[in-house]
Amino acid sequence: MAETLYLITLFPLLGFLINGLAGRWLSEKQSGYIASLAVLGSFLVSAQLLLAFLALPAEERLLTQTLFSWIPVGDLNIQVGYRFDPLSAVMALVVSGVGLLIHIYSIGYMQGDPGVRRYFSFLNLFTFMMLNLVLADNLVLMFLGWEGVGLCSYLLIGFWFEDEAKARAGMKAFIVNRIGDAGFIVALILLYHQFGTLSISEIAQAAPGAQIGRGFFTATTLLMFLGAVGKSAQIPLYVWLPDAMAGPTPVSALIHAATMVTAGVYLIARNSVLFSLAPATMSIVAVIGIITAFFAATIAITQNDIKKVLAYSTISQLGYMFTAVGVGAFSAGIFHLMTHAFFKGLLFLGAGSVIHGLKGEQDLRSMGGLKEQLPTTHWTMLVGVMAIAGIPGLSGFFSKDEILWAAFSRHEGFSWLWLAGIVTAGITAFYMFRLFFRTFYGKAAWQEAGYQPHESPSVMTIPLVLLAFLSILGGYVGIPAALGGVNQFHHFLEPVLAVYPGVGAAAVQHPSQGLELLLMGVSTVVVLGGIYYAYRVYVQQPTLADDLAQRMGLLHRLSFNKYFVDEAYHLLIVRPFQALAEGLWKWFDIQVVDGAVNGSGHAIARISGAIRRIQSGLIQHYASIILLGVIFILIYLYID
Amino acid sequence: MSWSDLNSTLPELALAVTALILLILEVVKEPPRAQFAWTALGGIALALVLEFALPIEGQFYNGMIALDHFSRFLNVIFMITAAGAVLIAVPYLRKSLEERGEYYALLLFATIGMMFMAKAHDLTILFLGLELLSIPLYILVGFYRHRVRSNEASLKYLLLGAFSTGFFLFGIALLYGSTGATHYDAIRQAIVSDGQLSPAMTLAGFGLLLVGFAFKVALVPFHMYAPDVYEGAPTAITAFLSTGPKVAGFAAFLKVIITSFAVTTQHWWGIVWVLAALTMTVGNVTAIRQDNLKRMLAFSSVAHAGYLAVAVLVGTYDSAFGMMFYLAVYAVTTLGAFGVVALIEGEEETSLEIDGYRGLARRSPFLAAIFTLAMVSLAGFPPTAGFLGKYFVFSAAVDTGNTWNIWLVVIAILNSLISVYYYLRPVVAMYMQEPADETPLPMSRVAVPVFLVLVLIVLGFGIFPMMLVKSGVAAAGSLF
Amino acid sequence: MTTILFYLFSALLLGAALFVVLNRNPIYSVVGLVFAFMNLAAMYFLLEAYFIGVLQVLVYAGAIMVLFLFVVMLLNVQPDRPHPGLIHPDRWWFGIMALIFVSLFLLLIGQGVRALLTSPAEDAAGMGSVADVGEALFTSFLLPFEIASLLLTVALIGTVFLAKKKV
Amino acid sequence: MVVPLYHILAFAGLLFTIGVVGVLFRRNAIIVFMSVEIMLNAVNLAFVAFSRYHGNVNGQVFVFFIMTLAAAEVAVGLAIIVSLFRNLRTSDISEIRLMKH
Repeated sequence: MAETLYLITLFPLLGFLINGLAGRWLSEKQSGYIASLAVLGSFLVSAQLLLAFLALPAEERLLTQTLFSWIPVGDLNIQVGYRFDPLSAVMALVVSGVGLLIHIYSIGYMQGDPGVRRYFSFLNLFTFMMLNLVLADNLVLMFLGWEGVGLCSYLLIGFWFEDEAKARAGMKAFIVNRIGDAGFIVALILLYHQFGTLSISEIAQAAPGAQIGRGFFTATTLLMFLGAVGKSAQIPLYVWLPDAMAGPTPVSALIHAATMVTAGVYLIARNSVLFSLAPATMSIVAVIGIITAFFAATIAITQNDIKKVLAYSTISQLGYMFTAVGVGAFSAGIFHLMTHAFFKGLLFLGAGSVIHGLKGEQDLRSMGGLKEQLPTTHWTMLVGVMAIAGIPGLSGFFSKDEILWAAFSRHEGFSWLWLAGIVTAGITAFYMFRLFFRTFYGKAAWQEAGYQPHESPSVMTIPLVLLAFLSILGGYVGIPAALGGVNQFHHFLEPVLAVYPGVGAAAVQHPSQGLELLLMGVSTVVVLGGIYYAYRVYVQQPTLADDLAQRMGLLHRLSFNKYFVDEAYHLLIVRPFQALAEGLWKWFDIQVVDGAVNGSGHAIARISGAIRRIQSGLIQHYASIILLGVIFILIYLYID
Repeated sequence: MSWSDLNSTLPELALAVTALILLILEVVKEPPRAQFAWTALGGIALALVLEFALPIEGQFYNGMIALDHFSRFLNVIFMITAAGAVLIAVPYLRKSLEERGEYYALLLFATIGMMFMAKAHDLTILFLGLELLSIPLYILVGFYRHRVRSNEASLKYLLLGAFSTGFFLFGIALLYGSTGATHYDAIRQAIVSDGQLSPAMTLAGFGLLLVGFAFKVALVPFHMYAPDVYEGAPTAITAFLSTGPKVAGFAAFLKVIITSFAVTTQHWWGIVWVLAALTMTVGNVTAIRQDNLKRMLAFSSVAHAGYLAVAVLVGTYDSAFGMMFYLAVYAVTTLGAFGVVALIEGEEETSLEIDGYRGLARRSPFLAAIFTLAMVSLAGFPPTAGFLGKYFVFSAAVDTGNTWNIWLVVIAILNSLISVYYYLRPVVAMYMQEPADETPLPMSRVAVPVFLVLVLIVLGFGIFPMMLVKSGVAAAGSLF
Repeated sequence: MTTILFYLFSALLLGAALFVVLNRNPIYSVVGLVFAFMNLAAMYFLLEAYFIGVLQVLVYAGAIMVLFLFVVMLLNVQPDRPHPGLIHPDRWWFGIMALIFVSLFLLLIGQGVRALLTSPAEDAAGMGSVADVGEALFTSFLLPFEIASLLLTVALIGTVFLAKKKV
Repeated sequence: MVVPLYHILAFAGLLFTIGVVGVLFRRNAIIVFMSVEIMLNAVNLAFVAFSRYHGNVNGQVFVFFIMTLAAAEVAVGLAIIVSLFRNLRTSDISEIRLMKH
């Protein structure tokens, strides 16, 4: 059975190679079909393996396949291989399944774009990298996938980077992510140094019994979490994700909603053993998660770009997932990851369909009343917003409430996590329905702009419908005990996840049923309240929206301007960095040579002038820098 | 002198004779002069055969040179580099109608210089090898006599090179004065047994010696010449300039430090630490702002010098091995990257800006793919050999357990992550942007072997590194 | 007597060198440098390095400086124009750096090296003869000697190539 | 002759520094080059003094090689200056800087 494991990643790699090398001889359609078929292959293999799994007893559900040994020198031996267990099975299915639908959708969406072959080849490459990330049994291979998806993301955004401003945004995304990745690498080095291996399972086996101080685990997990924060766009490294929306919408759906950005959550779940040994890190994860969830949700309320709303919503939902893994409910986090992939993929694709229908318009204020023109998009989007809002019976309800319950039942003064979660759920319901109403109901603002909206072709709507079904049904694999279910999802993942002392996993098994039901009721009421408020503001009395904005004054302005975080970043990080780069660059620059400084007698001007004039193609300046270096060396030796 | 002495320098002799033959051919032959390159390659091949045919180890010429796995490993790198530079030069020189025998002859002389630097076991040979490398390079940088940029680069290189040589020589003088010797082993002996005139003088001598090396390998703040010289030199020479002297400089630096000055590490490690940190940071941060590919790669090579300085600082067996691996990969990758730049370059030094690379994937898929591979390896992505090189060097530093070393590695990692940005810029331009004109780029077949070697080493040794690892380990072993 | 002579030559040497560096006229600089090298040769004689002293006169003061003079004449180099203002602002910094450098150098070297020149090698007089140096050159320093010959070959090729007018 | 070794080294150091000052101060490439020669001669002086002190001829042999280098370097350097002069009609290095930033 294990022999077929490599096929999962091989198919997308082949797709990438075919489209990348032979793309010029393929028609647009053929290129899209090949790419989709490649992902379909991965999906079928994963599904077949999963089905085989279900027939096995829980403890036998593990497949490994070593492809080859890399650098077998001395004590360093890196086995490049894959590991298929319940956790990676779920991830592989989500990646290939949702990925498949998005590939198919792209055939319609990208029609007529000159770069379509390139687009599909990179989409396949991304899928390949992402599958490597989730299937890796070794942190090095995982890191390869981790960097690879970032690279593809950058390339696919870069696709649309025609102008300087967007290119600069791309640079921002890039550098922000590098900060996180540095954390990951340093964690790898520390782990290798300590355990002498980078195999995930070997580390997981060795860690609990090892005679190592808590500080080590706290440090390594914090560093890993830094990587996760960057990749999954959490506070404080989230600013890049909204900018990444410059890419085409299916890319946003696949990379920036359903798969890549959830890699951080997966990283923590995959290394749940390490994280369980570091309670301090766990608390930080939970706190950062919930703050991000709340914070991003409040920004989403006032955004007018449909994709930006969804981007902030993604950040917020990722915050939920981090809260879940932070309180030790790893399976709940993965559960939400999965349902989120369904409904957020659906929402992005739906938004793409709207944008497609309006010839690229993304501003909510130019939409409205599109219900008639885009019927399929309308009702599938309805399912999506209901699912993300957490209407009982849809997938988002089950996963979100499991997280809230886990947060609530963790008695270490963490009930406020639950409270914040509930409030965020209400806000989420409000802004998602705001988006929904402003798009499909109310005044048809697009008429003034002269658009002729039309429903998308069936190659785009069929994935929408399928995702809508998944958004409804996806939750039923994990019905909590309080509602009479057995939470099969949790039991399926249980063997590969650590049990975090405290509540977390244990609470799911022995709930005080009445309390859990009560909490569900509360959250449902809050959510319905949010929806009703959105209905009143945006459908019943559209003027209310402006009143509200005025009455909220400062708050509205803060939210609308995303709390000025971008500006702050620009001022505190990007600007100094650019200034440094520019400074060093100017340093060599000649322009100021004899001008400004010559006449002035000011000492300061002279010093800065001297620094600036060290610049410059002039041999004397270079020689004087060499002399400075010599002086430094001699001073060091003298002091020593 | 005995026969074994003569044998120990046969490869150098073969190159020298080939160079002289080339000079004669230059006078005799009429254009077209394709034979020049083949003659030079034949000489290099002969030298390579001789290098392996004579399995000799030990010290020769009264201890002036030492032959071992270390010198053999590096000599192979040097000869591959020289052969690559010859192959790149063929199409490049044809563009400017400057196909001349002197070019190849000087290239071979410079190669002899590098080989002596790696073989040197006495400061006299080190000094002469360094100069035999430098003086041909001064001339080659100014090879385009009619281009002012080439003249200017040559003058800058020569004046600053001579300036730093002054410090280097004063360093040797002080070492000689303090220890009474120029032989590596004798210097160590004098330091260990405290037969020095004054320990402070020895250290000052070492400090000034370091200036010479730092200049040659372009460590900040001794790097200022590098971008200007790299930009002004003919691109085929830039390819050689950014690899040969750097590899030779680092190899000789490492050997001197490990054989002679290992015991004094506690007195000077801070200097190398600061230089390494400065070098990688300045190199990377400045490279981000460069639009000219030659300048960008110049700063990139400065940054790589910073990473390599980490290996020198650590100075353990592991780090020496890491450096051997790194040097081999770095040489081939950088040579290939500049080779692509040289082939793409238009007749009057056009197409050197990043805009010239727009849509290259469509105009020449092969060159674009090679360039991408080189960039990915320089950036240190797995599974390329560039990643392994960094990995070996950095993990050797971490393994010492020294906090300062670990901090340096953290700085290095941050830097190499930032560097990814500018390495990907040409890749994005090549694959993601539309070309200004669609005409396919004519591709010279002569340079293809260079690129195949690049693929072989970057991917082959990236995925199956054992062969290179074994020879690297043997080379590092000779130093201890 | 010889001691006094040595200090005298040193003073002249430093003075001549300063003159080379600080006067504006290139021709004067070349002549000043020849004078400085002559002084240096005299110091080599006093240090009993006769062979090197002879070489200093023949190679440096003779061949090399004539080459300089020749190029100065050939290019018809004019005296440096004075800068606007009395002294170029950068020169202050350069001067201060040079001062720091030389004081550091003297401080570092000064640690422990108070030995008299004559102390250990009293009996080695005469080792600077042509015979002694020549013997070393062709026995233990044979390989460096050969490399030096390559170096001169390279210089020859380069000079001809670079300075030739037509290819 | 009774001269402390330290004094000769100090002379060599001062001479070297004068050379450095020349490199830094002068704008004419030829004079800069001459200043480099002064630096090399300072090194030679140190070598000869050490050779005398150690009673060991190696230092003088090294000086011989430095002179060889100086000759080679001067020949090549002046050739470069001449070829630059042909193109630019100047040997003033403050006017020779196309490449910067």
